[in-house]
Amino acid sequence: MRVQKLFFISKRCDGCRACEVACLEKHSQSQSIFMTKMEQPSPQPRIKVKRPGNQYWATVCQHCTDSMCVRACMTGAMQYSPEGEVFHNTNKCVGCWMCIMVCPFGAIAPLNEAKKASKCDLCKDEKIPPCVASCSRQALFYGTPEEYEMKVAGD
Amino acid sequence: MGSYVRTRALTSSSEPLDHDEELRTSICCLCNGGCGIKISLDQEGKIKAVFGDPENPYNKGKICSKPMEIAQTLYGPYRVRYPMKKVNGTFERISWDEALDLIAQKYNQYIKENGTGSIVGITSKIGGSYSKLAHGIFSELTGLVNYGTGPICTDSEANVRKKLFGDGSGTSPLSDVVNSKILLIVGNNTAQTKAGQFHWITEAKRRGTRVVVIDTRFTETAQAADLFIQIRPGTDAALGMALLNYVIKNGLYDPTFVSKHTNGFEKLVQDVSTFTTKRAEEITGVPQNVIEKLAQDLATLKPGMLFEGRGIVCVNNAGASLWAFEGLMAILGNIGKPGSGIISHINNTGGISNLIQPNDVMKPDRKRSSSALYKDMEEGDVKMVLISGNPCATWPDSARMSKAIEGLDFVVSHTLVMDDSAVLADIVLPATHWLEEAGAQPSVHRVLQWKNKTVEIRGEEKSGGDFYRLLAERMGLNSSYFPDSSESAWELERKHNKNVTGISRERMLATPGGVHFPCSEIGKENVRLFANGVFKTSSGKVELTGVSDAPLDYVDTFDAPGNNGLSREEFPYLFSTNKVASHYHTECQYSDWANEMEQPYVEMHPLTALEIGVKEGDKVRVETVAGSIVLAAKITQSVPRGFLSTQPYFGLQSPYRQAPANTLFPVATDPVGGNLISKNIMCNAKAEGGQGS
Amino acid sequence: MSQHAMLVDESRCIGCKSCTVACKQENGLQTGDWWLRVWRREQLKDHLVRYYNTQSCRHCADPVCQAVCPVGAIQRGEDGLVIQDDAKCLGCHVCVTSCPHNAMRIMTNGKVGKCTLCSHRLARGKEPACVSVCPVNSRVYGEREELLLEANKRLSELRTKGLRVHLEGTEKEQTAVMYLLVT
Amino acid sequence: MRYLIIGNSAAGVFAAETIRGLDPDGQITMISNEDCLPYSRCLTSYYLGNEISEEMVYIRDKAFYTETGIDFQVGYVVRVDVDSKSVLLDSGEKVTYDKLLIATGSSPFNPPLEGSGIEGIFELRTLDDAKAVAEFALKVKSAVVMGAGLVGLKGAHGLHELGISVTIVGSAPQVLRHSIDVESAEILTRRLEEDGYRVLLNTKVTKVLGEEDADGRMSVSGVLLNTGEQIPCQMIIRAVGVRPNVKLVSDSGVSVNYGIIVDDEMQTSVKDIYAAGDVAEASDLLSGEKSVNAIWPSATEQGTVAGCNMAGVKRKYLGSLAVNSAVISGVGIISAGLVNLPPGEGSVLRAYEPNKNFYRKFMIKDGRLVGMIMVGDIEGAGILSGLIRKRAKVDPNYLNKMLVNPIEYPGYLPVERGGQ
Repeated sequence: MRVQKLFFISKRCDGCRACEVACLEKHSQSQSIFMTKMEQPSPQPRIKVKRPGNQYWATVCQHCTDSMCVRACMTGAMQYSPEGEVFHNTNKCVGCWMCIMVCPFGAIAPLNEAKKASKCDLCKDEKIPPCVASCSRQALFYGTPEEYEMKVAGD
Repeated sequence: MGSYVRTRALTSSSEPLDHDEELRTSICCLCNGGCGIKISLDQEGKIKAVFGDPENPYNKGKICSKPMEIAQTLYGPYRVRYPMKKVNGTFERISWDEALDLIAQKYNQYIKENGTGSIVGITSKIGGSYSKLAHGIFSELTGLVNYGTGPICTDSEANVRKKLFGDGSGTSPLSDVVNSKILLIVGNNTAQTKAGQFHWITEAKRRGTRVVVIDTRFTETAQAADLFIQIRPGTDAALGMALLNYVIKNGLYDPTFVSKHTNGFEKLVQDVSTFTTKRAEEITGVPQNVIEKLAQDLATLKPGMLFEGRGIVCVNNAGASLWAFEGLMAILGNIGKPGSGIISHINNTGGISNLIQPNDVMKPDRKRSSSALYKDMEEGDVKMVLISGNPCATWPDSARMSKAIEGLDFVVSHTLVMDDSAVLADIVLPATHWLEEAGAQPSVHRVLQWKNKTVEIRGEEKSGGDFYRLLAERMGLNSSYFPDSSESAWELERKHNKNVTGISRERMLATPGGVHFPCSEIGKENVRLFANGVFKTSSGKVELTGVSDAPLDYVDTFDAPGNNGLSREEFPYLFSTNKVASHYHTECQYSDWANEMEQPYVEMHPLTALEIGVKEGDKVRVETVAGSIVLAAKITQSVPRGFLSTQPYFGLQSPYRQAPANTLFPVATDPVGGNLISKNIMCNAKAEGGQGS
Repeated sequence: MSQHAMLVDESRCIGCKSCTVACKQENGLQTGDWWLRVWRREQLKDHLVRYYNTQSCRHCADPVCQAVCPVGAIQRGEDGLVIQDDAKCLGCHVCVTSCPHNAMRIMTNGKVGKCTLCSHRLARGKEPACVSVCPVNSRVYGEREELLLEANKRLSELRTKGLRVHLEGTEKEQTAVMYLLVT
Repeated sequence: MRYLIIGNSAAGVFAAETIRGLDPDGQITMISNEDCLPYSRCLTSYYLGNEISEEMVYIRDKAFYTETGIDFQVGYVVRVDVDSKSVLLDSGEKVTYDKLLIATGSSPFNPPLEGSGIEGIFELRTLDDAKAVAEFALKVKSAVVMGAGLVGLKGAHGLHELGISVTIVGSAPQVLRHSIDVESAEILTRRLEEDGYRVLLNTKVTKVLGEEDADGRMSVSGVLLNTGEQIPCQMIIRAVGVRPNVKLVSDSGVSVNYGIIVDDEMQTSVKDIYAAGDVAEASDLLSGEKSVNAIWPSATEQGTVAGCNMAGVKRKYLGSLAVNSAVISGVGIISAGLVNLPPGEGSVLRAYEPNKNFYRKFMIKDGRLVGMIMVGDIEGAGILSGLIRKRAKVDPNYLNKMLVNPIEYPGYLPVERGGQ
């Protein structure tokens, strides 16, 4: 099986940030969008929608095939799943920020209090990631590269 | 456990060819387009790449995807490499000697005990000119009756044309199209089926030829044409007859040609007299004014050409349609002149004569039609078949054909790959690919081009030529008749076939694009037939009504063989097949690339899909009186409502694991032309449940 | 300086996919990988308009893929060819989602791949493989100026026939691939 | 094919995994003088400071050698014999190879120091070192760390975590001389001092002072500085520098400069001998010159490239980029590329908020980002190191924006590129 990952299609994004909220809720202790902001330490969204210019851009882990973060991680916390996603074993993470130093997307955030790096884990326990489910513009596509090609590129 | 190195990502995804190696020249033998190809070989002598041959004047370096795909057919896992014998249901490797001895022994036994008619050949894919000649000699020596491509592909066309003009071949080369003013393409998607030669039609169009396509489907050819006439399925004859009627009524035909070169004009006039354009409009769905305009165009734009395809030949009322359209070309005087005539991929170079001493000839002791073959196989009249080809996928009612073959006493398959027919055989013999055999290849341009053997065989493959010669030896026949190489075979052919006498191997190789035939002596060649106005019928004239004793008549496709008597309620749709560019017959489906290019589907109109209740990609079960298969829906407005169409190539033993579309066609014959039908059968379609891929 | 370019004329394409296979063969692509794809398109206008949407790299003068590639694996060279370097590629697929022409392809090795305009063939004075096989001259390679004339000729011919077509890739001096598109 | 890998740290492990992936049947032997699973040297100070358990120091789990089918041997390679394609172990055993990877890393380099023979003087390189320090530290109240580089600071941090009062003695005018500039060093020094460290710069230890205990054993009692000051301590960690372990190739024909010189495929001057990691001198991404870039990401990358080429899959090393990430006294600091521009060359963008420990500096040359330092908020640092790596021209306006928030970099947006 090939890697399933998030594809962000910037021309479809209208910057509603629903993905961020969905991600926050999913990765919060309370599982409540009303409570998350009050949590300590406060959870961080792992997808961040920015508007650097006229278009939106989602900063999110691209699950690179030949990842710089995996090679830079000095603890072995960043590794590839058997399918090829890049996943982060927070137990092993010591917060050295080597991954942050190399990720060219800025998709890994430092959780300073916890001394752990934080990045998209594709919510493998869900059928599709909540950020994708919440995107009304279908600017996020979750699937294998083949599926992307058939459903988006060949569209 | 995860990993830290993804080695797959470390290897490069591309490896561009280097072009240092020598290129070998050959001719593609897939679709009779006669495209020149260049083959580059790797150090092991395997095909590395296939290019178009820029020096070949017929394709000028252009090729379709098929020749590029073939390397994978050659070296793929499905290829048969050595003789095999079925023992208790599984194949075991045996030697050629063993295989030949066994076949010879069985063959002689059946001739002795059951007569020559107990053995038939189903041989649509014998091989090149060498194999065909050897096969012909073998058949004459043993009284073997063969069913070649004719019954499933060309019979209607060849028979009608033979009766009209005295020769079953197309009368003009495709290259002549640049000289014509109007080109009528009927039921032919040449843009896909002969993609490598389609530039002739676009070139003609560029030079001002009006290209008119008559088809049920909005094909790629139609898309490139000046005019597309969408016609209801199976109503071509009505259109042809109305054109005849209109041309005659309005005096638009060529009176000089008609009086000097035709017989039976008056009878033809009578046959079509009631076929007004109004009536044709009701039947065909083509507006009266369009038909009339077309008739006028045909009368004013001269010379004009006709290019027919399987869409009109393999249908259940093909004979009448072909008769009407070819008759129309005749009365318009569009025969024998540059830029006129009929283009066809049937290009017989004619048969050999006076090769076998009369006392060595064995006559078949019974004759049976292609449709009777099924019954005779089932009832035990046929004991043994020699298969070269894949009848279990290419013949109609494939399931019945498979069952019939399985039930025979002894089946031999001389085959390239382990296909649907080979798995049923008792003896499977490895055949050479056309790149592994030299020979003269005729094409749609009515030329013969010589191709050398391009690649060495890598297993124990033998060509049909070698196989039939060796078999004849084992059977104790006079094997001295047989040539022992492609080159000597061609010399023999030239000696005994005056159509090619003037075409030596050297001449073919020295002439770019090859030599036009017939060519009875060196120095001469005939680009098109009947240029002298003399036809090959006994009268020397076009026999306008000689096709049949009965009058030229239109039969509705729903009342024609295969469909007559069926309930429209039970089978509300029509099912047909169409070819695509990536496949040719069943050969290409064993290639990885073809596999990537093309997946089985059934085309249907959006409203038909709505009726059936399926969406794009959903599985559809198509049922006919003969059987049912499941295909993925492809929704397109390029087919009319109520009409379903799929590709005919796939087989259950192929990588596609798809039941052949021919499973759906009952055994029925076009009464006028004689073709087994493989289009326009009444069917029903239902959603199969489950989503498609 | 004379510039070479390729013209892709969608209106002529007959969907035989020769180019796709030729590309695959020439560049030794793995099963499942493509640099050039042909998609069938159908539109209901006054009647059914069908055309083939061919997707391959246009070698833009100002390539988006080059801009977005975080490691500089995609570079437009002096010769105007936009070339992707497999060794540098991370396989992040940002170029894939950013390319306005859907020309970047995800390969089975997880990285991306793209048309090189058969630079290895060009170096030998040959035209790209897809051009060499195209039976209907839907793909043409040659002098940019001549191709522009040819493209404009085809454009006006098609327009007189009532087709809605437009030409892309002419505005920039060095865009290597022009597209005649059916709209 | 017999692959021999000397060294089982970052470069060796990544090379072994790469070879195994590309050549499932090859015979891989790894030789190390440490009898343990591969571990991360960078984590030894965390272990020392009791921040992580020993188990977490290992970068591969117990099944590593068996699952990957690697024959692991303990031994110290004395010499490489190019002619017979073999290496000689200190045990006298010879091991032959078809392809050899030297990934022996580096060792602390200690200049002569008066009084250095006595108990209480440590290095901090290996796990065993860390274990020894940790054990000794139990009876220690104060310590001196010689060297204000990354190893020194991290070692100091480890000791500090154990409640020991630490004095850092550095000969340079700033801490982390090779990785950051003066301003950011000032922030760090201040933070260290706030946390209770004593940081002495421009200072050298000239003599180790010892005292004899009841058993007559000499142990450390303090150090004498060149300033004349005496600092009492019970323990010294020497972290003044490291040298590549190149001894095994001396006189073998393998070209050595500072480290072992390798080409773009990580091959040394001798065919079939490769080198990677801290021992290798590979080309630098920015200057193109050969240099040793002893950091984890370079080691793994070089190991991967070496592994590919050893297994017959051609792959080029793209060049090392000097990058560093550290957390000193809770302040994250990341630098990449050049940390100082030679006077008169290029321009510098700077943002500095001393009271927030926030500092950013971008070095720009010919419109390209060639170096950066981020102190404090380091989110998005990779975008900047990526831009350095990519060597793309960047609009100065964007750089100004990124000085505030690097994640706002618009270069990925199709319409916003190139600064037109």
